[in-house]
Amino acid sequence: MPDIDMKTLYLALVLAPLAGSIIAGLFRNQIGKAGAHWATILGVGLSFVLSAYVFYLHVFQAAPVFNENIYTWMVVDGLEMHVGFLVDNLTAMMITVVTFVSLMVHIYTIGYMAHEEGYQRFFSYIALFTFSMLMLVMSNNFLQLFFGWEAVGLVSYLLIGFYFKRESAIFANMKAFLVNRVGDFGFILGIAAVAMYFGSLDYAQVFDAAPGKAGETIGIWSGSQWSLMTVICILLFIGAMGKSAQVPLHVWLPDSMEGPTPISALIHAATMVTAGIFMVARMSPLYELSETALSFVLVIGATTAFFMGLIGIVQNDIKRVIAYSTLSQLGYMVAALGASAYAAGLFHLMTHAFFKALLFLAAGSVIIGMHHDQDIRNMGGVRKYMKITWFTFLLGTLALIGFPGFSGFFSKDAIIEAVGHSQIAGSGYAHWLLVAGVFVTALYSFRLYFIVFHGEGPRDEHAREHIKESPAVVTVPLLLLAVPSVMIGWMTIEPMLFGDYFKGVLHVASAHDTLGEIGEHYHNQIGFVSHGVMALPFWLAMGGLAVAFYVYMLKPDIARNLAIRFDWLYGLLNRKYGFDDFNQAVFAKGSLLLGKGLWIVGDRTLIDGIAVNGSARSVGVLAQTLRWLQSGYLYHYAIAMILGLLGLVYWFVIR
Amino acid sequence: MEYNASTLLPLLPEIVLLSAIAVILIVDLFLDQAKRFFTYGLSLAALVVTIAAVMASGADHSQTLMDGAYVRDAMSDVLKIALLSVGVFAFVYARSYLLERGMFKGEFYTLGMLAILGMMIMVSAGSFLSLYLGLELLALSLYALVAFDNKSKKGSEAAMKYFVLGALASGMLLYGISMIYGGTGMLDFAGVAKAIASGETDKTVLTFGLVFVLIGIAFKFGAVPFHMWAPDVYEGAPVVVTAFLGSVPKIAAFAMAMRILAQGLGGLGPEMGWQGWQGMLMILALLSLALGNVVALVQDNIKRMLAYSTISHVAFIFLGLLAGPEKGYTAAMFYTIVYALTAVGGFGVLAILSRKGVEAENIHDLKGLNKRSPWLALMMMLIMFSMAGVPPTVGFFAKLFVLDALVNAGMLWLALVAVAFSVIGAFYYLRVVKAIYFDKPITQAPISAGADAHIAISVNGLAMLYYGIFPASLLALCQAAIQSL
Amino acid sequence: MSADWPILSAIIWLPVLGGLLVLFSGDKAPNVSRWLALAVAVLTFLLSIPLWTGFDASTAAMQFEENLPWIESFRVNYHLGVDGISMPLILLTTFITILVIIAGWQVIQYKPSQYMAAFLIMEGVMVGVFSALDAMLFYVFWEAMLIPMFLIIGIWGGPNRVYATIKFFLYTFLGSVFMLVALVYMYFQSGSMEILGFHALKLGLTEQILIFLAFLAAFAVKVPMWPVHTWLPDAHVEAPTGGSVILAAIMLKIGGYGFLRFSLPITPDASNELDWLIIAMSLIAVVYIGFVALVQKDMKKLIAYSSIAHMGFVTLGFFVVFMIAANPQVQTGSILGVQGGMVQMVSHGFISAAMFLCVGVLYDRMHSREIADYGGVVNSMPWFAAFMVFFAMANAGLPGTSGFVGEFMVILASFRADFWFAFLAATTLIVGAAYTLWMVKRVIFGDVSNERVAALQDVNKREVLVLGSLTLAVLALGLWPEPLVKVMDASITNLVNHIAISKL
Amino acid sequence: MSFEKFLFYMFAVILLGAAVMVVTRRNPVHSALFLVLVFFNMAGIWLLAEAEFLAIALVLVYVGAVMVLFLFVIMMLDIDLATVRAGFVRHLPLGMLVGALMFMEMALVLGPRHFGLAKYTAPEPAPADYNNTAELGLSLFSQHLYALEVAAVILLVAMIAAISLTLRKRPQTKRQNVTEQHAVKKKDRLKIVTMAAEEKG
Amino acid sequence: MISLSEYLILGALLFVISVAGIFINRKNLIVLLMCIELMLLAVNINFVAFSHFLGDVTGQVFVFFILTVAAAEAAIGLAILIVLFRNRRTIDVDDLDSMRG
Repeated sequence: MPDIDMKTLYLALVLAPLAGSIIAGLFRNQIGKAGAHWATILGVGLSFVLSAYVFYLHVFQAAPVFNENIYTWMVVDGLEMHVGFLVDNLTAMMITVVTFVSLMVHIYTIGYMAHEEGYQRFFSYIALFTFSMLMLVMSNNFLQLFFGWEAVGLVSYLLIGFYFKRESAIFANMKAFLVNRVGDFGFILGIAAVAMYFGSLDYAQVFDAAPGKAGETIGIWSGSQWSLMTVICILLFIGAMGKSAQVPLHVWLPDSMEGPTPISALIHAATMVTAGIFMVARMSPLYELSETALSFVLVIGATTAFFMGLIGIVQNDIKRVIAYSTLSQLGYMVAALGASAYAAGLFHLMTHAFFKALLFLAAGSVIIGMHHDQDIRNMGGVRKYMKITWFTFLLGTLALIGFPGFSGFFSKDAIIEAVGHSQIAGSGYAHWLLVAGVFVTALYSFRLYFIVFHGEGPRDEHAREHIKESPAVVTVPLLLLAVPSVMIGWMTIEPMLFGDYFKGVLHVASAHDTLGEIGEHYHNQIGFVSHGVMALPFWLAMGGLAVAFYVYMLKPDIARNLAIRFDWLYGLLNRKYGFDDFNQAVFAKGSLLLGKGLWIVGDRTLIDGIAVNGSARSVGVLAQTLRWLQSGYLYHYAIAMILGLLGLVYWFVIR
Repeated sequence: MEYNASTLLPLLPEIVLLSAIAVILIVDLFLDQAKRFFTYGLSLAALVVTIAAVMASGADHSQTLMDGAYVRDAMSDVLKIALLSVGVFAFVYARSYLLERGMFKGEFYTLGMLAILGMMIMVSAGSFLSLYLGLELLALSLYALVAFDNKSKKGSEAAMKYFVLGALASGMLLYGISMIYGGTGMLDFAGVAKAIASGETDKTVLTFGLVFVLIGIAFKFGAVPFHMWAPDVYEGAPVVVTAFLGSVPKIAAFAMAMRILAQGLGGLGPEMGWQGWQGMLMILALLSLALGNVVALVQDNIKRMLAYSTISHVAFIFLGLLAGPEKGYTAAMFYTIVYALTAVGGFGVLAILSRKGVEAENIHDLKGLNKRSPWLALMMMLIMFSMAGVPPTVGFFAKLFVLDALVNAGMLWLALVAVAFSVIGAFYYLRVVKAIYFDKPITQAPISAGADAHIAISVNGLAMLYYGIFPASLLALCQAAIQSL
Repeated sequence: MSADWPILSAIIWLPVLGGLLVLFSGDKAPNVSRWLALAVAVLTFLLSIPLWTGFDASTAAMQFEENLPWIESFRVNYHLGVDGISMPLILLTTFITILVIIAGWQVIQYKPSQYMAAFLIMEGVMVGVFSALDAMLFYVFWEAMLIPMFLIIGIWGGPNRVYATIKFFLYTFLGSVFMLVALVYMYFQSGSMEILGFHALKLGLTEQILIFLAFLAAFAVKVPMWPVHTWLPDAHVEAPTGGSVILAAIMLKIGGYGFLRFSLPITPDASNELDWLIIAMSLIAVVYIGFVALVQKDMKKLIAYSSIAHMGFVTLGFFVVFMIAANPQVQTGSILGVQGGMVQMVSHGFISAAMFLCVGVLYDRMHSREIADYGGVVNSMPWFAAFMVFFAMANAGLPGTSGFVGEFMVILASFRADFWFAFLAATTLIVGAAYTLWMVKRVIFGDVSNERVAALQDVNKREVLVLGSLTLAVLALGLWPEPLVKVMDASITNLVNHIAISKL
Repeated sequence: MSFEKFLFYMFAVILLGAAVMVVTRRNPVHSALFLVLVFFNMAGIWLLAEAEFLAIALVLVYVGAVMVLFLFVIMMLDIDLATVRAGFVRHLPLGMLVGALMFMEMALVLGPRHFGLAKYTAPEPAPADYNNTAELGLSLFSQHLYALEVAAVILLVAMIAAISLTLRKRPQTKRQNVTEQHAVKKKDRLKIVTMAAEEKG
Repeated sequence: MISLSEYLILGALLFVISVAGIFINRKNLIVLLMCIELMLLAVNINFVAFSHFLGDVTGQVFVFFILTVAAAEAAIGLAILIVLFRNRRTIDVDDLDSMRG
């Protein structure tokens, strides 16, 4: 296939959603609701088809890596900055996942948003998001990566604040943007470091040159030298922490649930939040050169995975439970990266994209049924009313807890194994947290499941009467997503984890090759499953399921008693370890206080008050004083002249 | 010396003007009030003809006539034309003002022309004697003009103060002249200069005399601490008289300074460094800069404010003078002419705005002028910005040339002090602009001045802009004038 | 290379004369003066386009030169010319002026002819500043700018306009007179007022430092840099929308331009010696001012403070050059910083103009700039909200908008000088986003806060035209800065090479 | 001490004493008269300095004309003498201090160091046929003709100024107006007034 | 012999007295005018003395003109005085303070 065609193809792939977005956004009044969703669905659909084709080319035709610049953004001081595409196996996988989930969400939205204001606007946003995300994953350089990075952040901002009349929504979107900006702050410094030491922002050039720079150091505090790679990797990872919501920059993600559910599925579960994982995997040639950075990544990831999961247990908002679950799962992925099991991280990224999108959309379906009530304490017995939703949700939940055979099982197990094999600092800590996390995952997942779908039915009379299954535009995407949620792991574990699908894309130093070690014992899927069933994580998952069943189905009082008994723990979890309170008190209030102080003391008092107006005032006082000399009396005037004479004679003649 | 047509020709301007004065004096006697404008027209014609006479009778080389009493050189020509032209403006602004107040008398113009004659004599003075006489001719006319509104309490008070202090100053000047005469035995500038150059003179005596002479000059300019008359006289005199005495005499004062300091006592100047008149001018300039700019800030009466502003402008002229020959003198001359033109315009606007019974002299009288007459407002603004030294008005170049001269003379610090004070100075000019443009008018009374005054103010205001954009011609004139010395 | 016809003179004097014409057209038929003003502005813009199209980007030499004697005996010439540094700023000026004229179309009812005339005259004068190659000509234009701006703020400004405009005038006047003395000093040294001659002038270190400080006084006030920035918030708050736009979009740039045209090339050693000072002031501007902006209650004040912070990037970019040169680890990056500063200037010209126009749109309807008076504007003005959010994002430096480009380049460059410079500069990513978005949140989003907001009319066609063209500009520059960078490249490379050579 | 010197000191002492009286007298008439005394003594001193013409002129012009003018004005203005003196002594010390300072400064320069006989030897007395007036006149009308002309103009100014300042057109004074007289017409002179006939009551 | 210095000192004394008279006297304007006459006289001594010692008649010529001018000055001064008196009914120096500052 000639190259030029591929370039056109990729351009079309990327621009189709953008076109849809622009049409839906700028001409919203002209095209109406249907016009908007058709324009965007066609755009994203085209993208998906093309992505699938690209994926096909890469998987089955072993298509060569495509790395070309589209146009030169700028060339300055020898530093070339381009907009261009790098399409390899990793990219192919990502664009397929992104466009697929996006397409599903588009379709789903027709039903979900049917009666909402701003219908066209919503479609415009999500199509724009698809474009941005594609730009991000298809980038062949750091600059464009950052473009996409911020663009998805922007759309996320717009969508979290979609219900702009709701104070909590517009607070959440600002918070999300700002917390992400903290990450970007590190990210841009990382890019600056790359630009400085590599003289290029192009992936290929940077990765080629990276081994040669492994020994270089950078002076940050005067006197102390840091390993260059460590600094770059940690700075870049700070960006990932923001986007992928890792502790302590995770605070925005739960709040982002203020946005409509479809985008929770698309942006805050399946795609955007995984950009960090994608980025680190993309940068594997760099990360492999710094064990310190890897340790850092590992510890952060594991911490997020376990502790955020714990919070999920006490949440009562259906979307927030899933949000904390997302945080926890992102932690797993990051931990995999830290253990150099990039493939495992990506694998989990993919599986998670499907089953988490499924869970969110199913939850959205429940929310539709509950007439936009999201409190699980008001739900119950939904199973009876919404069969498809119930069924797909259950599949998603099983995938999430890693029930053997389901997609999540393969990816999560691989991660735990890989971390267990890792030798770098912090891997022991991480391993135990991840293993414990399995129990937590099962516990909160089934707590949610039982409370929502089993039991007596919605508490509210009115809700109970009106609850019914969602329309086909909602349920069809659920079904379509359920398929990969169940199957994809089984289908792809071999090439992705132990095959050479990511060969040449991901670089793993031989000392870190944890997946390689696991791969030595790997034979086939069945073997993997049977091995997994014997291992601790499986039993922990089952244990979690059992506890959830016991506590929430059989003895609901226990939960209440435990909450009272361990109210310090419950309170801690309920307050999300106090991160929000701390940020609000220290960063938000502190900034305002600092700003006010600088303004009032610095600008108004010192500069304006004393320096500017003060000097004007003192000149005024001086003027009034001197003015008094002009007394109006002739003899004073004469004396002034005489004194002038005396002074001059004294100074120039006598002296 | 022989007196014949060729030796008297260089005196033609003075002769023409004096003859005209005599004629107008007599003609005026036979005019009744309704035909008084005839005097006005004749006076303007006299000034214009005199300008023509200056131009016509000029020679391309310096001439010294009347046994050294009279000097005709390029500088004298330029300055004479300048003071005659500025005088024309002052006369035009005066007409309707005087008419409305029943003060439209021929004596105003006669005295004004006599003052101008005195100044021409000063400008062409070749000896201390003719300079002194010219000065007195000027001074006596001005005393009378200040008290011209003889029913005004302020006017007569101002005239009295001006008179007493003026006499004191001229006493000191004379005392100084006597010392210089004693020290050198000469009264003509060339002789004095030669005597000083010979090195046989007693420098102490001469410096002693110099101090007194300098006070005479400083008084005429209104430099601190010999400025005390200025605010009161500016305020007390009728505004048209202020327009005259606040502008034209500065040119004569400059000539006086040049003749005495540069030509006569050059040997006590730059050669002696800060011990000579350079140092004295510096002290006076610094004091004037500080006091003029600062006290002007708190004035509500524009005439008083402009008096203080004059003091600060004088400082700049002094800075030019002390910055030494050629560049410095050129700069000072440029500054003086520009200042005279600017000041007459400023007071002219006040004269135009004055109505019967109401003297427009407080800043609030200018409020909302932009609503009453945008054109007049624009002219006043140009004049104010020119005084503040903001480009593209000519006042900027005046300041620039002085700064350049200072830097050239190695007195960078003086330049810095000067610009720092001119920033303070900018404030009070801005106050005027602020009143004109930003405030609401307190009166809607129509502006009653005649077309002549409006034309004059337009020419005057636009000259600020014209010379601000094309200062080359005026600068070249000044350069040629200074080089002719 | 000299132009076949005096194009620069045309761009300077057409608006000035046009302005006078508008002035004389009077207020009896205000529409006549409006259309006349617009015609002049558009014509000027069209005239300025050949500057871009006919520009030879491969050379650092001055182009479209004109040189006539002006004051011969003072050796001052009417010398005009542009290079890659000044040319984009001229186009920015002619472009923004059109928008200002349109924006003031209906809002200005009091003496519209004087208003339009003031802006046209200012346009000519500002172009003059950018194209003057004679220091005295530069200074005359530089100061002449003050007068129309003084009047614009004072006549059409808010309630506290007198204080603000006098503060503005005196602040800037104070700064520039010291520059004047420095110019005169160099004139004395070099015997001419040619700026390019000054570049080649040999100066001792003490001399250079004094001259540098004198220039700093002028340019720092204009930019404005902390701590001489306090005139700006006052001036902006009181100025009419058009005044704020010109002030922010162009007049501030003149300070930055001054650094490039005067400070750096004339006193390279002093700049090298004192770069720590400028960098410190710039970083304080970025961080300190960012926090101050956070607590502003007045929209215009907030944007004014944000302008100061953004201009901090400009000066930072210009002066990290020396630190980069001193850093043994890198050889390149100097050009990046200066380029970044320039791009930031152009971009800020668009964005700040847009932000002030947005506030103007609101102010025209509600006559309030208080953030607290608004809330939920998006409900009644959805299109306007879209513009406002877009420009806010650009202000926060979102990639894809022009706001990102300059900041990015400067951060990249300052990283080469010192990690902590980049660190502090990059805090703007957070703080800048915080104050901008918080304002957007309080003004645009939320439920309708009061009846007046509910009654707001969305943007009309004129406003869409103005804001839309700025949107395009912001996007174009953000998505493809290469053309701009390329135009400036030769000149800036030349500049950086020039300042690398010590004059001592 | 020579006779000349004696005369000089006598004149000088009286002159200074009279000058002090001029300044300090409460009654301006007294001051004026002391001023006359000053003039006379000054004339004496000038005679010693062989400036005969000026000495005579001083007596003639000043004593004869200017002082009369002063006295005339003093008499004309009705000045309340009671208030004239108040507060005089209060300012005397300051005046004396400044005066003393000033004199000291001047004396330092004017003393013998710069102007003593060693530097300026006393000139020989002029020969008997020396005519001061003639020499002065010669100089005045040849060398200083220009100055003389200017002086004439100054006197003219003094006249114009004095007249224009003090001339008051009082409404009650009757003045002849030549132009008006010429321009007069018959109907201006004769005014026919028609009146209604009075009714007899 | 009378030295030049003695003439000059006399002149100086007279000058000082007259100048002091100007600012000591706070009541009567007429005396001020007389002081001015005295001052000019003091200057005249200088000129006469110098003329005498230099053997140069020009000094005396100058005195001649000073006398002329002084007379003219006196005339104008008195005229102003009269105008002032008519307007204010006083010639008290202390009362001349309507303008200040």
